Amino acid sequence: MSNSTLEGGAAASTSAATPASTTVMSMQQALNRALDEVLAENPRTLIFGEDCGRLGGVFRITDGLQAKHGAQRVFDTPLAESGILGMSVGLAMAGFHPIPEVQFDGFAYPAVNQIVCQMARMNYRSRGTMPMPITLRVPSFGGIRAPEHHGESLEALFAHVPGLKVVSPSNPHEAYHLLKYAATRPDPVIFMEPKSRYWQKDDVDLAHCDANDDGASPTGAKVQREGRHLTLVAWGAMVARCLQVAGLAAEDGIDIEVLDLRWLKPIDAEALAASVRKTRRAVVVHEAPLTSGLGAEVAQLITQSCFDTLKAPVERVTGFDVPYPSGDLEDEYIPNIDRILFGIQRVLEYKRG
Amino acid sequence: MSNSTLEGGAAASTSAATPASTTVMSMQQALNRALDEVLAENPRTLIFGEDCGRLGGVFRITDGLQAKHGAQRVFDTPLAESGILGMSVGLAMAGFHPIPEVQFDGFAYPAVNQIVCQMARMNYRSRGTMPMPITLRVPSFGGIRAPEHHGESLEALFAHVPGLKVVSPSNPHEAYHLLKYAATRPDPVIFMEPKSRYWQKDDVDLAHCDANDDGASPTGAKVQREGRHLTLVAWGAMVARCLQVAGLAAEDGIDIEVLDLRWLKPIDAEALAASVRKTRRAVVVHEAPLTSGLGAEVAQLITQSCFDTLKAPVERVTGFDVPYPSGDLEDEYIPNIDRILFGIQRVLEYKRG
Amino acid sequence: MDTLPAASGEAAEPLTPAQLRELYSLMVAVRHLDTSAIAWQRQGIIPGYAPELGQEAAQVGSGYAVDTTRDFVFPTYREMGVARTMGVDMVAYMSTHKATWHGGLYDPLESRLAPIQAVVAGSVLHAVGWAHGQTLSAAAGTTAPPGVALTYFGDGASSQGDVHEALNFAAVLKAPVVFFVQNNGWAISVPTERQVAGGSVAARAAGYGVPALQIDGDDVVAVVEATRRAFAHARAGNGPVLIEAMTYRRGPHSTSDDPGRYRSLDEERDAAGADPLERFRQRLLADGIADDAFFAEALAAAKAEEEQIRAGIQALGPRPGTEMFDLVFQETTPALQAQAANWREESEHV
Amino acid sequence: MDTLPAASGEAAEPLTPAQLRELYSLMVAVRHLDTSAIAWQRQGIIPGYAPELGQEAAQVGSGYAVDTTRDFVFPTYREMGVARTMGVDMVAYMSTHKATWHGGLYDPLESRLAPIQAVVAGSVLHAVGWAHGQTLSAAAGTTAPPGVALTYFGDGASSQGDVHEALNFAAVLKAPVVFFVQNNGWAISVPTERQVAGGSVAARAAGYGVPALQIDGDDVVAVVEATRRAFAHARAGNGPVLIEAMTYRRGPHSTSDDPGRYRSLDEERDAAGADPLERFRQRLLADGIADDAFFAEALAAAKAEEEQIRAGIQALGPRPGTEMFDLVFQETTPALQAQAANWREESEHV
Ligand SMILES: Cc1ncc(C[n+]2csc(CCOP(=O)(O)OP(=O)(O)O)c2C)c(N)n1
Ligand SMILES: Cc1ncc(C[n+]2csc(CCOP(=O)(O)OP(=O)(O)O)c2C)c(N)n1
Ligand SMILES: [Mg+2]
Ligand SMILES: [Mg+2]
Repeated sequence: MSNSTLEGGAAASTSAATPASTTVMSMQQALNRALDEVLAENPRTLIFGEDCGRLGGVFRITDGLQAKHGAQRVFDTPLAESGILGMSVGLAMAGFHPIPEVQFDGFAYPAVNQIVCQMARMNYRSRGTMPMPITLRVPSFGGIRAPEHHGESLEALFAHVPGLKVVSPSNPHEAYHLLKYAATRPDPVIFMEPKSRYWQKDDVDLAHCDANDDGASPTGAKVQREGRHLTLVAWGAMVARCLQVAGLAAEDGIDIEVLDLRWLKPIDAEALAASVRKTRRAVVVHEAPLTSGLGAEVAQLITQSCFDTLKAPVERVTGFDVPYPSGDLEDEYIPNIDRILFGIQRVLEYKRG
Repeated sequence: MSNSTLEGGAAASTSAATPASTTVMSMQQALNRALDEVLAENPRTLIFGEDCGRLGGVFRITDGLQAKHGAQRVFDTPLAESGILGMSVGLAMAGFHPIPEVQFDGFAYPAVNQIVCQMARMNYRSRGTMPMPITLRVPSFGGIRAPEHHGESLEALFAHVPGLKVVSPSNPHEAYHLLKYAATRPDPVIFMEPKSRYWQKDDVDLAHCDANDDGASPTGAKVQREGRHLTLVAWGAMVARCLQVAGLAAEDGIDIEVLDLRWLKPIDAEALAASVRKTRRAVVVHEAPLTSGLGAEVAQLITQSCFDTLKAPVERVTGFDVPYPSGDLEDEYIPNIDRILFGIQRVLEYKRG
Repeated sequence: MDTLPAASGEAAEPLTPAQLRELYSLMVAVRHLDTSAIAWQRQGIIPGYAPELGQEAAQVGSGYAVDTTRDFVFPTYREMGVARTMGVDMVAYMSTHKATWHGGLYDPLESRLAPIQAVVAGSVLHAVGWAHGQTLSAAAGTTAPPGVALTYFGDGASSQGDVHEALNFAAVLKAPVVFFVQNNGWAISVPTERQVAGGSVAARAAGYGVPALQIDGDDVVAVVEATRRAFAHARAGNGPVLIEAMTYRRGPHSTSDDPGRYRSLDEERDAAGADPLERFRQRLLADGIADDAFFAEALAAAKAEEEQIRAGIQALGPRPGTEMFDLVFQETTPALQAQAANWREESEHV
Repeated sequence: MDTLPAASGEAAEPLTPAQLRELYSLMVAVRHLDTSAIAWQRQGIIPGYAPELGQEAAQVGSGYAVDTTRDFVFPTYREMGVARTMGVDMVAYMSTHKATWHGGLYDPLESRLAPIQAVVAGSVLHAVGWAHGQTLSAAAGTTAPPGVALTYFGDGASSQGDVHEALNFAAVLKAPVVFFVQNNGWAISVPTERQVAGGSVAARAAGYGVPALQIDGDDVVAVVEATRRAFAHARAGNGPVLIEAMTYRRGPHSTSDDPGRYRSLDEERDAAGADPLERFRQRLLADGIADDAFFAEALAAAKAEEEQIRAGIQALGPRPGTEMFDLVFQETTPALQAQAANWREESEHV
């Protein structure tokens, strides 16, 4: 049996009869498998970063890949993130598809210049003659009592940068399909892995990315639980938490829809509109600080499309405008079940005037 | 006579009788004067960066300051932005108040690691024992047909970073007062100078930062033109453009309020609410790309506080989600008068259902 | 300084008289186009330009060593002379200074010249990545013999962390990269002695186990020879080489710069030394390789060429605004398409 | 390698027997606390730890040269031995590993130790800025004689661009900085030979005109002497010095690392060499400076100390959540106050 029930219910769209192609894996295993397959399928793909080779990465996402695919295709670099990204740009100019890793979210900052000014812009600058098929893996978000700079949420920064696409999986199934998809795109994709979910096991249907949707690409958002009273919008590790909240709310007769945004750029505005047109209430949840976070964009997209039917302003339940705190305080910082329930309550009880 | 009429009307709050302390200056002169005074008043202040010394900066903002205050206090650094910001952090740890410059917006990216992980966080990390009174000047935004990376808008990035404050002046008067204020704060402030406005002259009241408001600090937003029908929210170079638009709209009997946000972090949510509670319609204008731009935050703040009286969803008229283009296309990219008027029209004509 | 093993084979062969004359013609063409571009800016034909006056020997000499069938070049914003030497379409190249398109309109893949780069030190790491790609392809049997990456940067750029990371990556990976530093004495207003601690960028290479040459960058023959040696070394699988070409920025940093604020005309004259073009002319004359008729012919050709390029630049219209949207991605997005549609409606009125 | 002029004066004086015994006591205290911290992690007292097993000589020896009345030290995440040597409150120091507060609870100004730093190479530039501040203050007559900044980083960190920028800035500014590299052979799983091109971080210094020493980092006396020489040089206004202390990370990178995946026990034994603590013990014995009774006493003191620190750590409660908000700025903001109020209501229910 899968772990997903522990997290408050399986995804709505995968809750049908389990197909034969389904297997239980952790997200770490799903990502590792996706990379293994991508390496096998495309000889131009390369994996590199700090400790990605022999060690298999500090989270073991690249475990065994060097042994299997060779030290030319899976290798360690010196400890310099700008170097890793700058080198990725050069390899892409030479026709390769680099899949670099920065070891932790907070260590993407030294590479921001190469990411923003080079990787995101080379296709444009070169007028489409030098595409940048780079899949940048970033173990992201908090929740593991790690040292400073190991629990950051950079999606708002990345989503604001023209030329980047940004995606974050919420469970092993999404992780497998989204990474396989991202790593075959001709454009740069920032792949934000929720590190607190790496070891959670769940069903992965290797053959179908979306149930009842054979051969479709994992683009756009995905309803992970259907509901009628309110839409919770989340991504990464917050999806599982929102599913938990929805489970609890259901006990009180509140029927919550959980929309897994998946793609943080481009955002699936249609899916947001479709869900909230139905529920007429929305709360967006993220770990990143409130101000200028991606929740503002999501809220504004919803407001734009659903203004006339919205029953209350979209609520944001997010991290605070404070540096990500040390382990002892991280449960105070990351949106917890209580705070999400308070947000839901504010929306449900909103009265005009 | 001041130039401000060319830009569609003087600021509402400074349009009263001109006090004796008022003089006409360009923004470049106002900034230069503010720096000169700050250096004279506080011996712990230091100015440095690329070409800040003898040359006086590529925009001459630091012109003459080295000659006057000495090469110990106003000096050139080697060409490395991470170095400039990292050094600023160390100088602040030693009790100085650095006022570094990065030469252009796009060259702040190499310093993002030092800005986000160090400058913004040292006060927190050190539990308040090592304040970071650093005033980082960043010539910002587009509009001058400059080379690539010389026309970027980084406010959404900075405003999202806990521990930073962010401000942008819209005219010489604001430039003088906001810089003098920022450069006396004990916290890090990113000071975004609208380079397309450097050479525009206008009235500066050196003695009063806000009219009828003796001795007040230039915190919060400021109504630069009062109006009843709709609020235009802008900052930096877009304020002058919005004043122009308001002037044009007035000819059609549309009475537009122009709110100069000034502080992009913290945002003056009260001023937004007060203005839109009155006008019940809002358009936010910025040069930065749309997605995850600061306009989303502004729109969401307005929606939160004015949901029950808003007549239409807040509109955003912004740059597109494309890399800042070359000179020939920049008028297509930066919100122009037409596009702002279209945005206003959409709001005015909005019909529910 | 010269820590590179002596050259042998092709790389050691002296330049023929025809090649020497070709180098001169290239230098004249570059000089003429460069000084003309400043005039264009004054006349309002282009909004700005970064002249390379005085750096013709360094640029033509190094560009001359490139094999455009397999090598790849990573310029900054000041390598007009390199581009011209490599045979890049100069209208397409100059279009970046007309503010037509950031990076220029030439096809980088065809011309083997990466798009023009405004971030100081920005492309140095790209060269390392591209070069390591050649190593990987060669190992996989895809390409042989491998191409070499030639990356340019200035004395000022040498202060950037990316240069250090690039040198270290290249040396660890033994990547076929030639780091070509034009030490022209200035980074806008900051002279080398307050920029480059220790005084020499070439001296940095030893710390990475990378061979380096510090050369007279105003001697075009010396530049060709050094660059050929470096290419041969890198192509043979021996890893990167750094060349520091000592030269002088005789003009302003760019058309909006005013060098009078930070250096006097006397200082300029003393530090600049002899004009590299005139030096080369004297040498060709003395060696009997070219005569005044040849020089006159070269100048006339340069003038004709400049006129053509100017006409091309003047004829260049703005790019269609749709390119802003169409060239962001290989696979566009619904949000971007919506924005493009909105733009067409409001700005194109279609 | 030693390109630093010979020491004279105080810096050249040999260590007294009492000082040698003090160094030994410090090393034992550090060794015992370090190995205990790993045990604490296994017992669930702290969530993680980065041991410095094998680096005691490098850390104690360098920290011993610091004058805490005027110098300032910029650590990474692995300088527990430096902190202990400087007399930093070790409960406050260890609190960062208890996940109480990022950077630790000690007062950096009082202890002269900057907060613990997790960004590799992050604080190297801070040292340069702080040191340049000393130069400025000395010139202004505010402080004399000036303090020296001592900044630590690893072989892995040496690859970061910030280290290059720091060396260049320090050398251009002649800032009183001692760059102390602990080359412990590894950056997590990557050995020095695939990290540091050319093989030596000390060799990089020459490229900046910076004197450097490569020393046996496992010989505590050599480390003290080298660091004192470097301090004297910097303090005298001669600019920065780089010391590369060759040592070995005998343990895992951190308590969540598994070195068995990238090095064998045999390799470890061969490369690690003799244990620096045991080496020093033998030397003190051979020189008749200490005896077994002294060693036993030192160990007993270390054990007592560890027990106190452990008790302190176990007694350490979480910080009040309000500190999240209160310590962001010197001057708080309305938005932050509103968030704090919201947090109190929803999480504290007040
Ligand atoms: C990262 C970055 N910072 C700052 C600038 C602004 N800038 C443009 S050119 C220049 C000086 C460059 O000097 P150098 O590398 O010696 O090259 P040169 O201009 O002499 O050819 C500066 C500071 C830039 N383009 N990129
Ligand atoms: C900028 C940055 N990138 C990556 C990391 C992750 N990381 C932590 S320690 C480490 C290895 C550091 O090696 P070294 O500098 O030799 O120091 P040591 O751990 O050996 O003391 C890495 C990669 C980091 N902390 N900071
Ligand atoms: Mg130069
Ligand atoms: Mg190490």
